[in-house]
Amino acid sequence: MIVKQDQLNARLDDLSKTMEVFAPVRERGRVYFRTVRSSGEIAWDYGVSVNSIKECFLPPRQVFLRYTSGGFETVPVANGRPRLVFLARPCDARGVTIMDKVFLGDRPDETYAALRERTTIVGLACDRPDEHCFCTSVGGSPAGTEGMDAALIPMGDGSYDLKVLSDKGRAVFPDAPADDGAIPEEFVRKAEAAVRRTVTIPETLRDSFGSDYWREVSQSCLKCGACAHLCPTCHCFDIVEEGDCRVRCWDYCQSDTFTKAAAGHDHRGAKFSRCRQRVYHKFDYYPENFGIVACVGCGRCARHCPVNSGISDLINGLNER
Amino acid sequence: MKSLYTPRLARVKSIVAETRDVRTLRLALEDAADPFDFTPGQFVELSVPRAGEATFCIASCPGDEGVLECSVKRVGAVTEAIHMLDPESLVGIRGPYGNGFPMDTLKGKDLLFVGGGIGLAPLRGLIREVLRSRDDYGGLAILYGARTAADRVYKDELDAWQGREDVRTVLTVDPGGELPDWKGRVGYVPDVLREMAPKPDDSVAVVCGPPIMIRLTLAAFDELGFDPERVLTSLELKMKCGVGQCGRCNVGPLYVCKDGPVFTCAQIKEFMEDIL
Amino acid sequence: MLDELKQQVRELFAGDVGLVIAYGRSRDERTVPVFARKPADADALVWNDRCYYNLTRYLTDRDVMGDGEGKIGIVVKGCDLKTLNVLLAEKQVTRENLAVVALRCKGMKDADGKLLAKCETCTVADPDPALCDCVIGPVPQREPREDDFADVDAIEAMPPAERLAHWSREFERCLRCDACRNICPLCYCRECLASQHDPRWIPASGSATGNRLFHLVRAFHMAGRCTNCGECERVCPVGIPLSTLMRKGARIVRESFGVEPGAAPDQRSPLASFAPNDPDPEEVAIK
Amino acid sequence: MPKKLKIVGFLCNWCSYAGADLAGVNRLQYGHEIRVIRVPCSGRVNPLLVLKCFQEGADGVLIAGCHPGDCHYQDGNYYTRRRMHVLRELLDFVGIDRRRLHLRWVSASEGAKWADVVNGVIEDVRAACEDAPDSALSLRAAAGAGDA
Repeated sequence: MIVKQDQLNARLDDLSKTMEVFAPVRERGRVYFRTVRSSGEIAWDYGVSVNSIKECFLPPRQVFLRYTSGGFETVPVANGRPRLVFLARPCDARGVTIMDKVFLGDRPDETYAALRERTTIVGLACDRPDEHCFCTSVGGSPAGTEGMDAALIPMGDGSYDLKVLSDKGRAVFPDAPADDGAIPEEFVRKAEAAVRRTVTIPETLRDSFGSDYWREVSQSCLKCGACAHLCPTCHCFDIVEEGDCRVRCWDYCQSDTFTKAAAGHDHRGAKFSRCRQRVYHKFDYYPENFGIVACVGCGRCARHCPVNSGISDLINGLNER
Repeated sequence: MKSLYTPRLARVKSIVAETRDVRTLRLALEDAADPFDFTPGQFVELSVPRAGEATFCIASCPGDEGVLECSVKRVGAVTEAIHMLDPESLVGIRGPYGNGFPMDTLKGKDLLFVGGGIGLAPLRGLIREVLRSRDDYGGLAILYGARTAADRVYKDELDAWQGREDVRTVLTVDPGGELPDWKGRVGYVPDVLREMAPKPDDSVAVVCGPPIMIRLTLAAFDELGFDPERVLTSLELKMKCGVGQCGRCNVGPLYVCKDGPVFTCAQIKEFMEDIL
Repeated sequence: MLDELKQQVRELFAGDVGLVIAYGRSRDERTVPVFARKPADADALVWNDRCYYNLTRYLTDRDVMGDGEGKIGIVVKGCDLKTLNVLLAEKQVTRENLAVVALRCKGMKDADGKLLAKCETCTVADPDPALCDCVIGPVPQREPREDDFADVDAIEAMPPAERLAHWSREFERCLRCDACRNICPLCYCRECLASQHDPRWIPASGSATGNRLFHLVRAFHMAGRCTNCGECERVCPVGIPLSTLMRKGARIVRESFGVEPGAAPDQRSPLASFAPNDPDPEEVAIK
Repeated sequence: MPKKLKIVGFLCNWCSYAGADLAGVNRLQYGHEIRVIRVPCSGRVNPLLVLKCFQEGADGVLIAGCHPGDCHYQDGNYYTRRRMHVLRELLDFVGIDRRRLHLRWVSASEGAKWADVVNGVIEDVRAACEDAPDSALSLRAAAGAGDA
């Protein structure tokens, strides 16, 4: 169904009365996913947001327990309102399905499941990839709909082709007629051609585990968490005590304290082994466990790496040896 | 809302001071109706409010009625808080987690247990279990090393094992760690192991100790001609979640918390430099 | 100029230099830090207006330095030399162990081609040869603008509640990725107190209060040491104006104690020294 | 009812603590909002300790040491003077009321001054709390914030 942007805005303003809405918002010149109160705040023309939508499901800080004088009480998950993630790019929506495999697997994490359950994802097909994007190299597509409950395909004239893809999507757009959910081929072809960067994952990555390459290429790494915190699939966390609470918070595998045990032993003490861990987790270990790579090619790690060493460069560099 | 990360409550029934910095806590779950089934080699997450949560292997065996035991070495904030606990205090407990020892594969084999320091803890549960059905197993040998004679844990149990005819128990301390009345060996575990020269034949070795000791002991077993499939070790990398989500304890694609902590030497060989 | 640089680096290897840290070509229009270990590696070097890295950061990186590399060659701009001075003053590096190749600089530009703020007011584009082993390039003809600290003034002019709100909005975005700390050449502590577990000085999780504490502590630790290389602000993925915070620290120290960080390799850190006539709280209180 | 204030006082062992002691011996009255921690020297007070106090819910912090020139360790208080000056200015810059942090000199013979100082600090902290009840650094205030 073709809808105009103001129709969508009106629908969104209506929905925001009952739902908590996360949408792209421009702050100091950069676009972030934030809670919005009205459609007027939304940055429709964004490319890739700085943060990914993962924080809607794995918040940077989440209180698990609150201590009381007699023991502890568990804390309910956020507020009970249904939530809408609006205008998620295909890479981000797909990232959520990758986290699902970790958090909804054989030992489901109830807090994640609850947030996931009550959230509807409305995606926005991508017509503005930049030089760091490589979704087509890792099984994604700028016109992909994985993880979305409904998708909007920009027609280029301020209108959108709305596709409802699930019951949750149907609940948000009850008036949309049923169709097969297929994205027009012309759009797919053009969008995919616009993704110019390619990354070739070596089939025998494991053979390079002992390679000196990792020492060489990790030299410039600062061991910071810019890549991991912005990544839509990085999900490592820590559980810490804070005041009267037990809190789950983001953590990153490059950090000096991530694998350091209380007695001082650090099983990944060297910088190169941490750098390698991040690459292998995404391109070897995760695929071995779940059958797909844990990277959606959003390019954030390259875009924001302080020393210009994104994961795409790390993989391509390995190929070039 | 209750979640995977909500601990259950356990009461400290008694505390044994093993060494100057190791204590063994006997714990009983507050809600006894809720069963706590585990196999030797599994671990739990123990927590003290406002201090935090940390990983400890279960040092007792399932047959020990109504209690489970954990040995805690004082090294950081959480273990410090645990050491401050008095009997009858409450702790949080999550678990049991991990795979535990493959009891079925061990049946009928000659078993060689090699422990170092507090690394005897997971082996102790296993040894108790094995001794409980002694006839199901072949020859048993225990090699245990500690930094000094005073750093040995479970001293009474070590004596009891030494007193048994059907178990060969060899105790050693690191050079310089002996006292004048020390009657055991003096030397590092891997060296003593080489001297003992166990035959690979129908044996399974089970190794647990500090990282450096595991690494050198696995190398010694390799030299002795043991099949890496038949050398087991229990790893204890830093863990947080216990369920394969937080991303710390990878051994390649495997997680110590979920797929381990018990691994065969063959499973971890490739990733040795990342884990030990 | 680039050829001269490459030649100079090759010559360093002929001496007792084992590693040269320099700017290198990247796959995109930006640059990367490179670690040259043999003469041929010099071929990959670049020098352009995107060489914003302050490479002195790597002089205290134990994973890079390893042990027994021989002498370390380092390519610096005039502004980086100030940082090197602080590192020397704080005895984190030994001058005898370094070969300093300085480049005369016309200023660095951001992704939009705009001259960096610090370059507009730069007074060290022509590095002091006394501090370097060699200086390369033509003397830049530039008229630096006087630094008016307008960014700091703008915040000081706000009433306290508005200042709090302003910084809360900025710190709220903080992801606690530690990029600002880890790129900082003067944040060389082996164990940063901000990530220390025991005792936990600063909350680990990203929260309004935790983030505020983190940036306050960092600002305090940088006051009187920060040479305003601006790398923290450049790398911040969420664009927190960290330079403004750092420059406020610099201004306090300059106005109160008359110290300009990094002015000389033997200058004591202002917070590790004192003068009997420093501003006194009681005199202020009496006022 | 006005809020019950909590103010942490770090007192140097050689001057200010003795001064406070003298105030007690002389039965001088001053506000009970202050909780005293004795430190060997005002120079021992790492700014992190100040921030830790605020994290744990203190409304104000007072550091008291020997007068400049009188430090038992020659110059410990001179370092403190620089440090606390910078910390106070930075707190102010990010919008945290400067009246919450004080550095004062109280000698062993200045019992009366100690009482005055404490009362003055309490007054300042109370005024700051009236403008903004939360120091913006307290984790206890923030703990209830729950998850995202």
